[in-house]
Amino acid sequence: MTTPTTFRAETRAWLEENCPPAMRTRMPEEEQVAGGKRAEYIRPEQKIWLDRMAAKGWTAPTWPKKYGGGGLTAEEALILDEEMQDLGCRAPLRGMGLSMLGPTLLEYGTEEQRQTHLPKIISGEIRWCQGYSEPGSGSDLASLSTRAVLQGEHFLVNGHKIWTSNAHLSDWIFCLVRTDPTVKKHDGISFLLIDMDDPGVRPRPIKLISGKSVFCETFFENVQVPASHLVGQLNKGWTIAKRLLEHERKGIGGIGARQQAKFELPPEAVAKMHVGEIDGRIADPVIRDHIAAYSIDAHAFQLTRRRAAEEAESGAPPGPLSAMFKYYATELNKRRYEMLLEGEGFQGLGWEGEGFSEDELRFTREWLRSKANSIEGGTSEIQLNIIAKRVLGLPD
Amino acid sequence: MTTPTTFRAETRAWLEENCPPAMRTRMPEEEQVAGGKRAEYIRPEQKIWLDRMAAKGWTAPTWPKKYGGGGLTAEEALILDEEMQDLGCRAPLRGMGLSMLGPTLLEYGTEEQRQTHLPKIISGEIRWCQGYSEPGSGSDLASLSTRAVLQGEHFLVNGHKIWTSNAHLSDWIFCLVRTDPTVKKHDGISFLLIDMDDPGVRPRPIKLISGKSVFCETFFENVQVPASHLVGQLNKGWTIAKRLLEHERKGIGGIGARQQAKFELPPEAVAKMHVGEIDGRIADPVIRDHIAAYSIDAHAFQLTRRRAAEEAESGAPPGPLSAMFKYYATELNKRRYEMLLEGEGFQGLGWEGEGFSEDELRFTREWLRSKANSIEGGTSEIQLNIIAKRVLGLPD
Amino acid sequence: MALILNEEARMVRDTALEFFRERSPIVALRKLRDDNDPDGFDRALWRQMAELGWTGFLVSEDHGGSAFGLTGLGQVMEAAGRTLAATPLLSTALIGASLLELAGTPDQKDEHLPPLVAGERIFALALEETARHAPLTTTTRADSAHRITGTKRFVLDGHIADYLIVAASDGLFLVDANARGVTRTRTIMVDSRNAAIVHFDNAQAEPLGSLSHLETVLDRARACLAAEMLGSSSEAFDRTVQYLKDRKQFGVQIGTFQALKHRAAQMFCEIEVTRSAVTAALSALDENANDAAALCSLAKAKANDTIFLCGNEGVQMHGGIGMTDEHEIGFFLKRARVAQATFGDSAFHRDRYAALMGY
Amino acid sequence: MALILNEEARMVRDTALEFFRERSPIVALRKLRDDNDPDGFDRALWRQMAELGWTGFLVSEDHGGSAFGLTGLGQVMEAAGRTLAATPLLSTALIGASLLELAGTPDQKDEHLPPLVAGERIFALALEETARHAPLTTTTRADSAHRITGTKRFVLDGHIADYLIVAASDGLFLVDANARGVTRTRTIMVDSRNAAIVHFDNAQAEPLGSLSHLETVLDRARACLAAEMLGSSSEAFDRTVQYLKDRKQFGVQIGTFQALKHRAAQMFCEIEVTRSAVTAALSALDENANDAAALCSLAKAKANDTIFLCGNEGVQMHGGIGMTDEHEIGFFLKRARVAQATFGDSAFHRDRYAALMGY
Repeated sequence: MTTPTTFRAETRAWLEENCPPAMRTRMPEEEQVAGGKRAEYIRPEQKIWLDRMAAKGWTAPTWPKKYGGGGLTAEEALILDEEMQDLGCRAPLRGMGLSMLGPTLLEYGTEEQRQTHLPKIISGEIRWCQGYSEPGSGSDLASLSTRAVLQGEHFLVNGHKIWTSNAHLSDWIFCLVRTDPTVKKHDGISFLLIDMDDPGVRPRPIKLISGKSVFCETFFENVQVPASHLVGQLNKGWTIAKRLLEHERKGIGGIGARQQAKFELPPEAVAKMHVGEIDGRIADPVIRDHIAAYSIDAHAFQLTRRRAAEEAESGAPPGPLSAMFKYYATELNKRRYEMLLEGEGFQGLGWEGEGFSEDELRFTREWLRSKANSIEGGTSEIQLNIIAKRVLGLPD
Repeated sequence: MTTPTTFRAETRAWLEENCPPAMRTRMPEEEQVAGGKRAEYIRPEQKIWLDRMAAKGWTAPTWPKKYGGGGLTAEEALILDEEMQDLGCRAPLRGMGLSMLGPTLLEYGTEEQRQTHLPKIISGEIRWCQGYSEPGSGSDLASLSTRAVLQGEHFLVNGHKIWTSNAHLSDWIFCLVRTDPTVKKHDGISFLLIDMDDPGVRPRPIKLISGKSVFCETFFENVQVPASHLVGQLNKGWTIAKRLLEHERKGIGGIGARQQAKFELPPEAVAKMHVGEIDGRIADPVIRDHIAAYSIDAHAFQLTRRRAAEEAESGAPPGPLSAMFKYYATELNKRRYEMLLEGEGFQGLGWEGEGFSEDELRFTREWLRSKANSIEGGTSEIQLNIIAKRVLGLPD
Repeated sequence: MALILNEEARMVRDTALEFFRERSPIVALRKLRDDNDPDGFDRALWRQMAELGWTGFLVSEDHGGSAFGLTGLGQVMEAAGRTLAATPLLSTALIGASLLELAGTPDQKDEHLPPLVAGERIFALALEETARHAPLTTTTRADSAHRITGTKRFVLDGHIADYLIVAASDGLFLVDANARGVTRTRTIMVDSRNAAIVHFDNAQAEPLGSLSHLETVLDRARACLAAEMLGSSSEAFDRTVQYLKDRKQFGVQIGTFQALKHRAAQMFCEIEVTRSAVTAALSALDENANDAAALCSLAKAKANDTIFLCGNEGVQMHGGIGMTDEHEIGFFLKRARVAQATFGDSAFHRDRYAALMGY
Repeated sequence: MALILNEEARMVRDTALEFFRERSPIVALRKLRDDNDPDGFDRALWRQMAELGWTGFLVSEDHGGSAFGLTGLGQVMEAAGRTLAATPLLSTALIGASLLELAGTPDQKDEHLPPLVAGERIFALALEETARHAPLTTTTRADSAHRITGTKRFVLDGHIADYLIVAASDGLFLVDANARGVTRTRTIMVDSRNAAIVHFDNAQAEPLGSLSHLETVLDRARACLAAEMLGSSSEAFDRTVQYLKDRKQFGVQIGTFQALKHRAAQMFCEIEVTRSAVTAALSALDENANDAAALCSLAKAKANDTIFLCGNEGVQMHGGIGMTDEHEIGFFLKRARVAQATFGDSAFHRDRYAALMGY
């Protein structure tokens, strides 16, 4: 067995040799790699980097080797992460397959389901999206009404999902569907894997206030899904759904962590640029005070994520504290963009075209996009409900 | 009829002639005059000033002349108030008779009750206190359990009230009592006037965190109350109670207004003293910014009280907007003391004895006392509930 | 200082509310945006506004106006704020008219005010040079022949203006926007309203009085912009409260949830105190009161914080649907950011308020 | 930097929690206050603490200590914070011991450290001269014969100290608290803890090294005070959550009200992130890490804001009963105010943090 020190040294050497220089730069949103059949690689290095990492299983460092994962311990995975951050390596692959479905299949899937899907997630061959919310079921997710009726060897699925992230670019979708409408709402839900090649599945992009379309509405019309694509037991999908949400919250709670902080302009740098500096300090003491207040909270939160990582036994599921991370991380990220725009002054008000730098325009869009952080993956209000109930034990 | 201009001139002249110089100074808490049989006048001018104002009915400027009130219009009362503020005249008399019971008797009392009680309130002869809350009935006031049983010509009262302000110094108490325990909680409450000379009424002062005892617990043991002391109809006391609460909120909403702003040290002056100044400005820009943020809110709120006064038709009852005034005024007052203590630094941490000025010690006590502002007279949470329900029409 | 509107001002308000609701709902702004409209505003609408007399509220009767005053114009702007109408009210009816009235020569007034009142001539104030509101510092200068050189940014309505009023180090100047040496670049803003960067390279100008008028007019602009922001805040809030009543989750209206109720009640309070500050500032300006400047900073600071609150809570309480471009609530959030920065953000006005109050 | 406690530190924490809960509950502070106890602390309790080794956590083994370190002392202080125990931990076990260890001569260490560790000698730092924490400015001075003249205020444990450590313009000095020329006036503080004003009038002193050690020791004090404040915040919060479960109004536990739930959940989050900051600061000090100073300002700034929140929300959520002297929740509010001001309020530490971070 390698010691942590050896592992760190070996990892470092491997990364230095294998991570192309172009993949050690700030990653614009449009250069994020999410894989799938329709993946487009703006730069050839993206694909090279993905393939090299996937070959080692390091797109999914802690997943078992038998499915193509890295088989690392939690400690080794942390070392890999730290070394990648230190070198500024981009994440070779992202997506809901890695962050949500994979851990769920590892916990609840059949061996066949794992063997079918995990390797393709790890390699980036298949891109997944999430079919949870519906127009009438947002915070009250369990009230969902998309129907799946078991007919022999198939489910027949009809319904309408919303906020299916990048559904138009995805190959498969994991869905919550109602399989028994006659019982209490939590007791009639199942968790299905659906191939989006079926012509009955129609995603339609939604334009956001940021001008981007990262979400879709997705319509299901008489979609036939093999019964073997059911994860867990029939009508027991809610348990799986909640666990998957914990993974989602934990993922969102890591906002900023994975964003290669190395390449990000911190609010203080932006303020220095636009407000000016005196003796190396932001010239306006009030703006400086606001930024320090934000940065202190952000720093303390970053330490809290580290503390939680140290506390967590390897492989332990995220649990209700994930609600705290989701809540705090998203509220912080919104504050961060408010700070950035406050620092930029008039230069933070541009939408497109002349008069603004690329970063300035990007910040404006990202500022608007950040407003969704406290809505998607369970609103801040839902997270606070969860903390109150499940952590503090306050009564319903 | 006198014009407003004439009224202002005459009022000014009368005040200048009749308000003793000693009554144009900052009024320490212990020099507030609340009247009653046990009243003690630290300075003779307090009694002279009270008697002169009472003789004109100006302790209750808008109450009808026939009860000894001033008979002024709302506009004239505002002019009187402005001129008193301008000269720095102390309020000659304060208390729950003037601010709460009087308006309630004018709306709901019998002619006999008005003739009996209003003149003695106006003259300061009788001091009143309020018997509303009970240990088990705070925000949920209507759940009160102090019982009054009608036996022939008398009610027999037994129970336990709390937060009866200065009950140990008061002569009479107006009380909410349960007269029918068999119906819905709001439908079995009556409003009674009780003479505290009865030996069955026992007030016991409560020491607050500020070290002062302005509230009592009051115990009622087989107290006999003549049936004629019932205000309004039997079991219809809740309507009266709610209206009286509106008067209370409106009164509390005026915090700061009547505090003779003229003599108060504003937070900026305190900050200049302890933080220092540069070119006439508070030396620390961050503290300056905090104080300006508070002062802007306080100023905007003061304008809102004026606007509401202008909007109100004379004599119109306060209504649900009183909840906003109560909420905003008390939260502001708490902030004001936080600002003061922030400005004072170490000098804001004294309790008694050497090392601190009188003002500094007073501010510390008042800071602690201010924490009750958002609890007494209905908590801030209750006020927000009222606004949401009765102003915004949000559903239960 | 009057804190309630008189009969005339109420009539103006009611007319304006109906006008914008009917002729310039938010869909009009969306259309200007999606069509990449080169003007960025609706000239026909502007002429109708002129016909209603709003362009002449700050112009004397001698020049075709009504001198109705700031309180009246504030009502119009508050109504415009409710539908986020993109108009040159601020640049032209307020700033242009005010500077010409206060600083213009009789000839300048005769030449410019009648077409301004008629809605046929647009003005823009070329003021800012840095990324933040800094009215007292300018490096733009005029030579002895009144030729202007310098660069101005965030010039509201700059690219559609017929005349530019330039704040230079030695006074105010009037420049034909199409004169030689003037280069205008429209900037596309997040609120889909008009602004431009304007370069002056020895552009011929004529003097328009001293810089001393600038602060007076900026205070007018701050108060009226605060009125517009109050309108936008109120509308965002009203829509949000309605959504809390309409949207059901967990089998009940989401407006039954106490945490949302309390936040809504707090927003209500903030809007109410902002309204008082705005009304007081407008009234103080009309009366030339001593505390007008402090009240204008008060109004702008409160309006800034309140529109921030209402825009953000509006989107959050609308949930996912509030994040879509299709829904209108997001337009308020975008407008909020630009309005907050215009003519002084909250920190600027807190500092100015403190200075005016003697600390 | 370790963010979780090792086995030894956990044992210290558990021992300390039990110790203070049993031997110094809040009623002990109340008694000291109500009896106008001249010492303002319990000497017997202090000796028991010494027996447990806590006074020697920052003292080397040569002088009877264990050099267990800041993380250990932080656990003790956090536990003390839970019951608001009034002890000379900060003045003596932390500041006194640290300054003697870092700045003392071998003779001074030999003379003072053993009785300090034994709980038989109390030290106090005479630092502040103005109304705000300003460690770098002092007008107190020593003449060539080491005679001190000046006035110090807010000297924690000043009136019970056996020796005073004085920050003068030309270095640190050790003064016998009963020496001629030393006048001590105990000040009665809102938190019922000990402080004094100390006048020095040509009081004989001996040098205790340069001022350069002061900042190091102040950072230790800030981190450990932050640990104490974390304990107080946690306890106030726990009691408040319990009250939300116990108190019934409208026929239900008030903890069912969503607005209170959300505020409680937000407090929980703030306490959690404060805990991380405190643990990181203590660990960084123990490791002499480069970022220790920034982490100490981080910890104190967060602890300030969190104890403010928990103290105020604690009283508000307890309602009327929370305003009574009889109930203990108000003691947290009072302690919060003093602790916030001690060794730098939030504005001080935000500014320092920004400076250390390069802006």
